[in-house]
Amino acid sequence: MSAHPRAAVRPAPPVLEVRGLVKAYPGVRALDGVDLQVRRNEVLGLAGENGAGKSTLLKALVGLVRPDAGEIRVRGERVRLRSVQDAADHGIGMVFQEQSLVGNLTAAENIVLGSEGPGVRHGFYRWATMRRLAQEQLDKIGSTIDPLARTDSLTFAERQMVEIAKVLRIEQRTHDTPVVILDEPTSVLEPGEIETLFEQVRRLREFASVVFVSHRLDEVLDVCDRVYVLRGGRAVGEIRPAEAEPGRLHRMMIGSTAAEDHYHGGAATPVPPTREPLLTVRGLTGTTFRDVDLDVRAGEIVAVVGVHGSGREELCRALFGAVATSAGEVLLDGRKLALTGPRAACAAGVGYVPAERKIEGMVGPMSVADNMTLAKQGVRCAGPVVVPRRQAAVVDRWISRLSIRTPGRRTAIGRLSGGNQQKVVLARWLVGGDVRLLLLDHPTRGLDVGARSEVYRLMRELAGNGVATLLLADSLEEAIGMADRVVVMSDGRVTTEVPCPAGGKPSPLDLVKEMV
Amino acid sequence: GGGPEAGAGGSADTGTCDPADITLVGQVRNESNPYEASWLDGGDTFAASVGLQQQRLTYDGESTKQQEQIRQLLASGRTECMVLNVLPNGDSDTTPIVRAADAAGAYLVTQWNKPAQLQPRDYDRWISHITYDGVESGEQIAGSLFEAMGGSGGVIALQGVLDTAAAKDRFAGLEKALAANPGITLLDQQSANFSRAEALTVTETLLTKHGDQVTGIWAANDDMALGALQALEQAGRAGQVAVVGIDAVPDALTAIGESRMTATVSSDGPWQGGIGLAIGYCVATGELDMADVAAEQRAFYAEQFLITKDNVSEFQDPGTDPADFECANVFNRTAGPLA
Amino acid sequence: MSTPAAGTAEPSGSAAVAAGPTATERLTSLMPVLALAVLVVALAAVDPDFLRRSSLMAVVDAAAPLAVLAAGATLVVLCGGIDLSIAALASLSSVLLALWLPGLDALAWPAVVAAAAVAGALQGAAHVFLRIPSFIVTLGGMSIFSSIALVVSGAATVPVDDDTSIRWGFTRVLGSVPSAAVVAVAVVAALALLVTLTPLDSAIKATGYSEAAARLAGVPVDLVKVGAFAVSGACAGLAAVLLVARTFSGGPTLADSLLLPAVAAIVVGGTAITGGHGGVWRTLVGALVVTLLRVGLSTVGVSAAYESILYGAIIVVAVALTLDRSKVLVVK
Amino acid sequence: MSVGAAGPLITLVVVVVVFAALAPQFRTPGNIANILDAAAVLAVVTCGTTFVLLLGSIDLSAAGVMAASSLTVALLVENTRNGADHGLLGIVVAVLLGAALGGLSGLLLVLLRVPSFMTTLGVSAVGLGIATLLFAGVQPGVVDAGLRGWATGRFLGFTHLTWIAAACVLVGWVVQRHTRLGRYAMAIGGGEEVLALSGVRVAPYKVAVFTMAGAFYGLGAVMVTSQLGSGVVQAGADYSFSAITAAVVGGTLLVGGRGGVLHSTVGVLLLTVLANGLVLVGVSPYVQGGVQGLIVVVAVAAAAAPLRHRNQVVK
Ligand SMILES: Nc1ncnc2c1ncn2[C@@H]1O[C@H](COP(=O)(O)OP(=O)(O)OP(=O)(O)O)[C@@H](O)[C@H]1O
Ligand SMILES: Nc1ncnc2c1ncn2[C@@H]1O[C@H](COP(=O)(O)OP(=O)(O)OP(=O)(O)O)[C@@H](O)[C@H]1O
Ligand SMILES: [Mg+2]
Ligand SMILES: [Mg+2]
Repeated sequence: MSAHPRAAVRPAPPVLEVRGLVKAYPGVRALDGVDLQVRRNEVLGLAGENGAGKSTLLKALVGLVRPDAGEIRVRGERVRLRSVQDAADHGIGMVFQEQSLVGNLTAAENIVLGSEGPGVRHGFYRWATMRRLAQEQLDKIGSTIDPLARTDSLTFAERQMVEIAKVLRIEQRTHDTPVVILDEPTSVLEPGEIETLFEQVRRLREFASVVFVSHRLDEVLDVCDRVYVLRGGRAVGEIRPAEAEPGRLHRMMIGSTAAEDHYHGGAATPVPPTREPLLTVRGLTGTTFRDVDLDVRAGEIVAVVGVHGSGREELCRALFGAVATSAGEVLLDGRKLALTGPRAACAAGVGYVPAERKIEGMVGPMSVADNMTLAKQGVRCAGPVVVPRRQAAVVDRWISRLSIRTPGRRTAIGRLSGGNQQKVVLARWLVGGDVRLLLLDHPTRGLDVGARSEVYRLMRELAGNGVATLLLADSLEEAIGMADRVVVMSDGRVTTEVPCPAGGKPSPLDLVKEMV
Repeated sequence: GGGPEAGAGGSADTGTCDPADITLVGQVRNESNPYEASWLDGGDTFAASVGLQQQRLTYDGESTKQQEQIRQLLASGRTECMVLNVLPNGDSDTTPIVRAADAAGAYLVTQWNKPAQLQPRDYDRWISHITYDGVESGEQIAGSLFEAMGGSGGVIALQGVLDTAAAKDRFAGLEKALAANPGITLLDQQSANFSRAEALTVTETLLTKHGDQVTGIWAANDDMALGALQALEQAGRAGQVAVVGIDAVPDALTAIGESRMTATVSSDGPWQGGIGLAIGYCVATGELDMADVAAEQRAFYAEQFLITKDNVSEFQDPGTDPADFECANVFNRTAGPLA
Repeated sequence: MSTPAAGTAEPSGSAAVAAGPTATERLTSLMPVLALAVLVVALAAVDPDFLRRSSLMAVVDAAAPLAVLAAGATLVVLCGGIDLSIAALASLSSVLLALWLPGLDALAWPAVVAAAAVAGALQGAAHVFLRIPSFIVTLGGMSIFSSIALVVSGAATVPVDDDTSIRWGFTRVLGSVPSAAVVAVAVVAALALLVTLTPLDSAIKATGYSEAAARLAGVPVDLVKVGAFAVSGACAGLAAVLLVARTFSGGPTLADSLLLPAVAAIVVGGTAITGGHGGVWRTLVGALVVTLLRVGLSTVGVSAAYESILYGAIIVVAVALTLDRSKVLVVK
Repeated sequence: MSVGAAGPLITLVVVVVVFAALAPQFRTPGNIANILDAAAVLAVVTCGTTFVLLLGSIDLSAAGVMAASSLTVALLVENTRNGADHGLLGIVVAVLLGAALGGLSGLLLVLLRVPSFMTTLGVSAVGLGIATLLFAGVQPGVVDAGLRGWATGRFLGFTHLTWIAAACVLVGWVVQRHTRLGRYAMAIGGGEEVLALSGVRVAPYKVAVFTMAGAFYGLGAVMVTSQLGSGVVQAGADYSFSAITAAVVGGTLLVGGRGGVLHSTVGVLLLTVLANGLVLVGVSPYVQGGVQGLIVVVAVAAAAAPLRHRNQVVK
C-alpha cells in the first residue's frame, strides 16, 4: 500500500476515490489493492506497463468488473457499481479502449443510446428531438458531424468524437462534475487528430474530471495535472508533471532504469545503398493508392507515413495480397510475387501484423500457443503430424523471449492485456524463422514503453539478420527513430522519400510539411 | 432385432398365445389428419372388444422414424405374441418392416403400400397385406366427375406425393377414364403432395392459367379436393366446377352432402384400423388357423365404396361393426386378389 | 525490456506451466454424456425392458446413420457455416446407389460416396468463391438435389434386389453389435484423428472463431471450407449406404426427414452453432440423445402429442446443459 | 437503398419480365391478384422472421406456432366441432398464443442462453404437440362468416388477405424504422456488446422481438386457417424455411443488423412469382423445386457480387 493518495487529500472530498481495490483472474492479480483519488476539474493520468491493471481498474469504475475487495467512493459516499447504468447514474462514463459504437445506427442514435429521454415518446423515436439532443452534445465538444449520418460512414477520429459526445450525456444524470474516463484514446489517432483530442480534454476539464490513459508518456505529462503510476495492480506513485520527465516516469513504471536509447538506434546496421532491393514495387495501383514505386533492401527498415486516407494501410494490405490490385507488379528478391492472397505471400516469406488486432490479428478464444503457430504450422509438426512437445518448446521459448505476460501457453489469448496480445501476434511470424519481409501496420499500437522498446529491439535484430521491414509507424517519432528511410504518402501517391541515417535524422516538422 | 430364435416352424405358423399376453400395435403416419386418426380409433375399439389395449404409434410420415420405431418395438422382447397393424410410409418401407417383424416372430398385417414382388406368402409371420385398387378408385371418381360435367369439358388433376404407389395408381385410373371419355380433356396436372394448402395455391394458379375451360377438378385425395374447393370459392367460381377426391374425410362428406363436392371413395379407416389387429389376433390365438387362410387372402384388395350425394348419409358417422372383426368374417371384404 | 512486476501475471515457475482447461470446462465437456445417461435412466424407469441388451442395441443401430450424417456436417459447423443439404443429398445418394448397384456391384457404394463428396465440394466452392452464405447455398442445394433425385428415380422408390455388396451396412458383428454402429464409430474416429493429429484443428477452429484473422495468418480458409463441405457430402453418401442397406431400396425422399435431427445432434453434442468450438465425438453422443428422443419416447408409450412436446422441451434443456458458454462469446 | 438492397429488386423485375414474355396468362390482372394473394401469408410470417434475423438470431418456430394458432382460432370461432363462437376474440386469442410461444423462444434464449436455432426448434415441436392435442382426431371446420370472408372477400380487386399483409408490412416498416424496439433490434444485430457497454439491457428487447415475431406467425396462421376453411396442424408446414429464404433473398442478411422489412418483402414476392410463373410456363413439377433453388442462389450471388471483396467474412 503506498501512502501517496491519502497524504494528498484536500478538504473538499474528491469526486471519486478508490481504496484497496482487488481483482484476481485465474493466474493473475489484475488489481492488487489500488488506491486513487480523482478531484474536481482535474485531468488525472494513469501510466503503467501492459497488464499493470489500468483497463481493469477503469472497468471497475464503470461497473463492468466486480472487484473482489476494496471500496469505491463517489463524492464521499460509498457505492456499489453493478452496471454501466449504475456508474452513469453516479456521473461516471468511459470511452473504451476498443470503440463502442453501433455502425448501422446514426451518430445521433449512438450518442443518446440507452438514455434517449425525450428522444423517445411511447416507444416511438422522435428524430427531430434526437437530432437536437445529439447536436447539443456535439456542440459541447465543438464537433461539426451530421447527427443523422450513419456511424459506419464516419472516419475513425469522427467516431471517437461521437464517443466522447456520448459519454458526456452522463452530465444529465448528475448535478455534480462528471468523471470522463479515456482508455488509450490516442493509440489509434493520427498526430493531427491527437491535437484536437487534447483540446477536447482541456475543454472537458472546465466542467468535468478526466481520467486519461496512454502509453505515450510525453502525452501523459503534457495533458495531465497529476499522474498515478500503476505497477502489478498497485498504485506505486503519484507524479506532478511539473517536477517530472519521461525518464523518471518510466523508471517508476517498470521499477528499474529505462533503456537509454529508446529506439536502439545504436544497434542499427547501416545498409549499403548499393545492395540489391529485396522488395521492388512498380506502378502498383489499388482503389486508394495509385502507381506506387517502392524499394526495400534486405536488412532495411522503411517507414511509410501519411495522414488518414493517404492509402498507406491499403498499400500494406495489398502487398500481403489481402486486397486486390488493379495494376503494377511486385518483385520479391527478383522473383515475381503473386498477389493472389495472404497464402501466397506467407509462402514467399512475407509476414503481416494488422492494425486491428482484436478482429484481424488474433483468434480470441484460441490459446496463446495455437495463435503463435497459426501461420507456421511447420514448427509444430513432424511431417503432416502435430507434435505437441515441439509446439510447447517453440511457444515457451518465444513467450519468455518476448517476456509475454500470460498464465500459460494454453491460456486463451483474449484474456491477455492488449500489449501482450500484440507480442503474440508478432511472434507468429518469427517462430518460423523464415520470414524475409515484414509488413508492420502499427505494430506498437497499445504497447507500453517497455514492450515497445522490446519490439524495436526485435525489429533491429531481424533487420540485422537481413529481414526487410515496411513499417506503418504509430507516431512520426517512431517512424524517424526506427527507419533507415521514410516514405511519405499523400492521397494515394508516394510524394517524397526522406533518408534517416543513424546520424542525421530529420525533425518531425520537416515530415509534417511533406505530408499535408 | 429379437434374433433368429423367433419364427420357428415352416411357412405360415399359427400361434397358441393366451389372449391376455397379446400386445396390439397400430402404426400410422400421424394423428393430425382425420383419416389416420379414425384408423387408430378403430383399432382401439377392436382392442377394447377383446379386453386389450392398442399401442398407438405415429411416425410423422418419416420413413426412417417408422423403421426405427418398429425395430425398437421388436427389440423389447415380448414379440412372440405381438400383433402389428402397420401403414408403411411408402412401398420401400414395407420390406424392412416385414423382415424385422418376421425375424422377431411378431404377427404383421400391412396396408396400402408394398413393392409388387414382395409377397406375404414367402413369410411366416406376415399374415396379410390389405390394399385398395387405386386404379379402380381413381377411375370411379373420374367417372362420376365426368358425369357431373355432362360428358365434356376440361379437367385439371391434382396429384399426390409423386413417389407413392397410391398417387400413381389413382392417376392411372384417371387416365383410363380419360381414354374412355374423348369428350373430356386433361388441361393440366400438378402435384400438391396430398396437402390442402398446396392444392389451394396450385389450383388458384391453374384456374388463372386455364380460366373458364376448367369445369372439373380431379384430386388424388380429399384434402386436396377441399383445398381446390377453397380456391374455387376464393375465385368466385364455387358451384361452377365439379370436384372429386378420395378418402371420405368428414369435411368431404359434408361438402358432398351440401353438393359442393361431387364424389369421394371410402376405404373405411376405422375398419382398416380394426381389421389388421383382428386378423393378427385371430391367428395369434389360434382361433384362425393359417392353414385355412387362402393364398389370395394373404394379399388382397379390400372393398371400397364410391360415395356420392345419394349414399352419403350412410357414411356420415364413421364407426365399426363388431361383426366384421369376428375371426370367421375377417376376410369378408375381400374384393379380389392383388394383381 | 519490461521486467516482471512484483506479484502479478508471472505465475510461479515459468510460462511453460500451461494453464489447461478448468474443472468447470471439463464438466461441461462431459455434459453430453451425462444428458445421455439421464435420458436412458428416465426411459428405463418408464419401461424396464428398455434396458435389455437388444433394446439398447436397437437404439445404437438406429443412431448410426444419423451419426454418420451429422459427423460430416459438424466440420462445416465448426468452420462457422451450416449444411442444410445433407439430408436431401443422402436421399439422392440412396437413389443413385440403388440404380448403380446392379451395374457396378461392389464399386457402387464407393462411387456414390465419391459423387456425394463432389456434390458437397461444389456447394463449398459456390459458398467460398461466390461469397454466398452457406445457409443459402445449401438451402438451394437441398431443393436441387431433391429435384435430381425425383427425376432420376422417376419419382419412385428404387428397390435393391441383390444387396450383397452393401450388406456390411446392416448386419451384426461380434454377436449382437450392429455393424452400422461400428461404421459410425469408425467414421467419427477417422475424422477426429484427421483433425487432431494434423494442423487442421487450429485451421478449422481459427476459421470458425475468426475468419478474418485466420485469413491474414495465411490459413487456407477457402480450402478448409471446401474440404469441410466435401467431407460433409461424403458422409451424407455413406449415411445413404447405411440407409439403403437397411431399407433394401433407395428413395428420392428417404432421408429428407433427417435434416433437423442431424443439426440437433450436432448442437446437443455441445458444438457451437456459431463455429469454432466443438468436435465430432460430441456429435456421436448428440446423435444417440436425439435418437432416444425420436424413437425411445414413442416406444415406451408416450402419445404422439406429448412426444412432440417432450421432444421440444428436452432438446432445449439438453443444449442448455451441454453448451460451453465460456467458448461462445454472444449467444444469438 | 444500398446496392445490397437493390440487387433483389432488379432480380424480381427481371423474373417478372421473363415470365410475362413466356406466359401470356402471367400478365393478366387476375394473376397479379393471385400472386399477391398467394404471397400474403408468407409476407406476414416473413415480417416476424425479419426482426429476428435483424437481431442476428434465427427463428424456425413458425411451423409449430402456426399449427397451434391455427387450431386455436378454428376452435374458438364458430366451427364444426364445438359450440364456440367468439369471433374476433378468438382471432385475438390465437394471435396472443402465437406471441406467447414466440416469447417463450426468446425467454429460453436469454435465460438459458441456448442458441435461438435450438430454442425455436424446440418451441416449434411444442407447438405441434399442442396443435395435435387440440386436433384430437377431428378437423374443426371454420363456419364463422367473418373469418371465411378474409380469404374470399375482395376490395379493389385484391383479397382481404392481401390488404392485411400489406398492412403488416407497413406496420413492420414503421416499427423497424421509427420505434425503439425496431432500432434496438437493428443495434443488437449491429453490435450487441456495444449496447451492454452503453448500459442498455438487451434481454428484454430480444424477448420482445421474438414475441412480436410469434404474433406475426399467429396472424399468419389465422390467415391460413381462413384460406383452408379449417384448422390444420400442417398450417405452417414449411413456412419457417420459406420465410428465412425470402428474407435472405431480399437482402436481410443472417449476420443481423442489415436489411429490413421492405427488403424481405421483395424476397417474398420473388419466391411467390417464381412458384406461380414456373407452373404457368409449364415446367415439370419434378424440377420446379430445383429451378427455384437455383434461381434463389443465383439471385443472392448477384446481390452479393457488387459488395464482394477479398478477406470478406461470409458464414
Ligand atoms: N477477463 C480477463 N480474464 C483473465 N485475465 C484478465 C482479464 N482481463 C484482464 N486480465 C489480466 O489482468 C491483467 C491486467 O489487464 P489490463 O487489461 O487491466 O492491463 P492494462 O494495464 O490495461 O494493459 P494494456 O496497457 O495492455 O491495456 C493482465 O495480466 C490481463 O492478462
Ligand atoms: N426517419 C428517419 N430519420 C432520420 N434517420 C433515420 C430515419 N429512419 C432511419 N434513420 C437512420 O438512417 C439510417 C439508414 O436507415 P436503415 O438502417 O433502415 O438502412 P436503410 O436506410 O434501409 O439502408 P439499407 O438500404 O442499407 O437498408 C439508419 O442508421 C437509421 O438510424
Ligand atoms: Mg488496457
Ligand atoms: Mg433498411
